[in-house]
Amino acid sequence: MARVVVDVMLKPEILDPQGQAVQRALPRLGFEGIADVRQGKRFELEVEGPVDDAALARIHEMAETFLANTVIENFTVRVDS
Amino acid sequence: MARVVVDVMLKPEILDPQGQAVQRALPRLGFEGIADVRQGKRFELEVEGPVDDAALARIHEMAETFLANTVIENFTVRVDS
Amino acid sequence: MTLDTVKHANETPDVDQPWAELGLKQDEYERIRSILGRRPTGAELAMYSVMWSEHCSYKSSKVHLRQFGEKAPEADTPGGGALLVGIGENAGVVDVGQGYAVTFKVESHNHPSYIEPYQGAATGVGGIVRDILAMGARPVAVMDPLRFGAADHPDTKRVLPGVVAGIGGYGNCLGLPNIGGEVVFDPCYQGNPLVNALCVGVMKHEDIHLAKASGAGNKVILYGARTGGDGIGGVSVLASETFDDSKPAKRPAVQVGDPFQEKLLIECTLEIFREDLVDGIQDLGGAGLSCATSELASAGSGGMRVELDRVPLRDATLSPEEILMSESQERMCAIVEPGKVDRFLEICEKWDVIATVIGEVTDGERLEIFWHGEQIVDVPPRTVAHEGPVYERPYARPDWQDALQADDANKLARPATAEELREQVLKVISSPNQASKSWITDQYDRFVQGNTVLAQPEDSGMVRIDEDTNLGVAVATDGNGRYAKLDPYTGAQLALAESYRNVAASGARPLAISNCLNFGSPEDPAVMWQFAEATRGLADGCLALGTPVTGGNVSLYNQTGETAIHPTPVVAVLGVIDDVDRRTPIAFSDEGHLLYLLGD
Amino acid sequence: MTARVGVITFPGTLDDRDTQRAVRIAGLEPVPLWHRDKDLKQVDAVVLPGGFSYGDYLRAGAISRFSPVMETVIEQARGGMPVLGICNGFQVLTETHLLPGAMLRNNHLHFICRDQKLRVENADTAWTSDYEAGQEISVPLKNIDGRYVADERTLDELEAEGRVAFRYLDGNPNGSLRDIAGITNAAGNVVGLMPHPEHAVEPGVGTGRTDGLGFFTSILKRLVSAS
Ligand SMILES: Nc1ncnc2c1ncn2[C@@H]1O[C@H](COP(=O)(O)OP(=O)(O)O)[C@@H](O)[C@H]1O
Repeated sequence: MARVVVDVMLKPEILDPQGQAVQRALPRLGFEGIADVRQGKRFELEVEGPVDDAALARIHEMAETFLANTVIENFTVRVDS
Repeated sequence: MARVVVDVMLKPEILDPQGQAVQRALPRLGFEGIADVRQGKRFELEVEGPVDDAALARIHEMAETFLANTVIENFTVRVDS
Repeated sequence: MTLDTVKHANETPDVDQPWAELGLKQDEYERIRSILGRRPTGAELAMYSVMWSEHCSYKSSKVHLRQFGEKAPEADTPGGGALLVGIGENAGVVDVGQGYAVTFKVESHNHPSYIEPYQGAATGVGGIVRDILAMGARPVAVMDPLRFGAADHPDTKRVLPGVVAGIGGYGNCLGLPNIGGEVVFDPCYQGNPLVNALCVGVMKHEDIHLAKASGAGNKVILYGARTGGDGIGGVSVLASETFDDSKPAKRPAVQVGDPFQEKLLIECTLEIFREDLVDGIQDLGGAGLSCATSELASAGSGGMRVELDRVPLRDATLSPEEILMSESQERMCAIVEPGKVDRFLEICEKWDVIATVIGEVTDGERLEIFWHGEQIVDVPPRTVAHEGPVYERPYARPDWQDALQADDANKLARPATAEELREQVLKVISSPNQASKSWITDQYDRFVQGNTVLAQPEDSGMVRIDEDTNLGVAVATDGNGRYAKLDPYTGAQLALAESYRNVAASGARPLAISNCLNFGSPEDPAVMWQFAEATRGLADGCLALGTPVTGGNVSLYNQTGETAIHPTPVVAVLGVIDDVDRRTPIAFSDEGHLLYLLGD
Repeated sequence: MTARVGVITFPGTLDDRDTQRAVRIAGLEPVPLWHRDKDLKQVDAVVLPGGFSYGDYLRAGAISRFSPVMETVIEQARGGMPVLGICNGFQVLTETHLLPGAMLRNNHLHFICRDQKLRVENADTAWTSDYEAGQEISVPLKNIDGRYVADERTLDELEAEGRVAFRYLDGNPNGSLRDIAGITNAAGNVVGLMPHPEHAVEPGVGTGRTDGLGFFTSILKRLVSAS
């Protein structure tokens, strides 16, 4: 079975309170030099059958309508190799 | 500035109700053929300075002690190109 | 791009300005020009446009809302005598005895909650909580009167869970018990759900704070979250325009709430109050800095000078106009004497809250805003904040009203057989409007703070406000859009009476009311008539009951295309109880007790 | 001498004042502790209260676990000082590995608030000695990340050593493995649970029950008899 990964991240202009909280904590833990942190979601989909263009198009649609909230999020779809 | 991505996923043996809820909803939305869905976290770190082996080692440590809870989660670190 | 300074505006009087896109009418734009004696700068235009929007200026509703003041109960009535701060401030304040004062208010976040249910509802809670906090009070409880489309409509499945998760996600994270609310399903709310949120706060009389900037030399401190591109223009576009299917959906950047930041803001602000470090304070909500600076300056004495480039940003590319209009959440603005600034900043540092001195109170009369040393705003603050346009919108009883009223329940066929009767009873009790609301209320923390005396499924929510004396307050919210559509005057009174009874039935003495008036477009004379009638009914009802209106919120343009929602005035009644141990819950407590029916 | 119980406030802690109240009602002296201070002000025991410290961002308890105060708490807990973690406090304790396992999102994915029935499985810990083993109590449960998980070996070990301190009754509210509501370390001084005993200490508010008071009277007795 093939695996397709959909990464969903908040749009750059949207506040990411989680990422900010993580970034602010890093220096306290002794990790310097990280200028910014954004936290998003990663979906791993196990696809039955071939992952051809048609399948990817469907997954793209799925990401657009369901996995991501395109009012505030962007997403990318890729085959995991 | 370079971007490093840390992906954190629940270990395979840990129940992932979020992934399951997504997977169960798909057929209702007209998406067939997805055998399994796992949902995890994706961190995008903007790193100041060079992303050399030393920097990656530090980020690895950061993931191990902080970004992931290795009791329940696995993680991967990679440079985003 | 050149900076549109005041000087530049003087030199280029004939530049075309996007007043229409910003929601201003031609005559409103002309009025701005005549106030200023020149064309406004881009920044000034931004400020006027958001502040003169329906949402911020109440331009259509103001003439009707005046009745709440004019018909306010006399000082010798229980409620009239209890009023410490009335309409016009962030929220009204009532005296509940023992040196305590209570502030409460309902607000709407209808349109944002339809676009992005989770964040829309969450930031609705955040906004009303900051209003209460700005009065000097510790927020102690929230409530959420909600209205959705048909329970089985697919879009309700998108909107309702998101709204509930957003209210819970934000309120639970702030540690505010949710002590009640409403859930009503009706197809009229399908494209326009109503998400109203109420917050109650408690303080001592001497802790009451007002939104005003006085005392030349006092510093203006902006504290809380950094400013980003959230909801720019959202206030005018989202709250003042109708959703129209034919136009492409307008989706300005949605505001995202950070309840963690808000919790820090609450604790930090309360500590600042405890040390008596602020002179005036205002939360940043709709219209962001435009609103906070102009309202503070307008309500105080003297003027204000702001260095806008000092505002901490999340997005360095924001223009000064955008910074003025941004609706980034979790921010407050305080006026602080110079000698107290250091301590103020220290407390903010303690709570990890960013705080920046962005300006000071001047002995002039103008609100002046600078961007890297160049002046981009020079306005009389009252003209922005308090002397906006006022409309006497035409209103007329709709021609369908008579037919609607005549079509009453007496015309319906009566059940003729036991079977029919059974069917009808089942239909009534299986209606989503009668069903248990526990799927929703179980997602809200009702125990946090350890003072909750009554919450769901009780008639009113009740919290203890003094652990030693057992003093408490009760709040209920009610509204009935179907009834208000049949008769807006009586419908508003019905909502008032129901809410009043719910408070009284729990053992508390009703003292004051707040309301959220959810209506369609004020440009429709039929809607305007509903609004006029409902406010008149409510004002008359409050006078009769001796309970003053302490404040509230008007939400207009609730409609899909041409179709308005049912007129939905939601009324919240606040009561006081001297000893919460003497509350009356709804459940039967012992066998053998008798049932009485009161009233006819 | 009155026994002093420290109550830590992290940024985003919600139940610190409630916990102080519960401590006071039980006859102990509550001492507020601040996350940035390593100093525990010579308290005899510490409670990590509920809430959403750091907004539950990253993972519940994950950021608080690294605060200065926790350095001292971890050290002293290992030395035998009684520590109780309630809800978010329990999450912090698992993140520090003072207690095994981890807390995950409820299996139904919703926040849940209800009066929860529990069985006290272990009445020999510092915080449960005023109960009897097998006693059933009801205290409020309110969380979204309340699902206790650990690997099978750890779970078997917990069971074998009697370290499952509380178990959910009348339905598992969140998918916690083996209905675990709370656990203790081997020494019995560190206890964590998801439900909120501090919200069940007064008859007039909340659920009206006082089943949670036993946690605080247990520690009172322990501290007074030790002194
Ligand atoms: N959205 C809500 N949020 C919080 N509490 C709610 C909400 N909706 C209903 N409730 C509470 O649930 C209980 C039952 O509500 P409801 O069935 O509408 O009763 P009633 O018809 O007596 O108002 C009341 O205590 C009410 O305050």
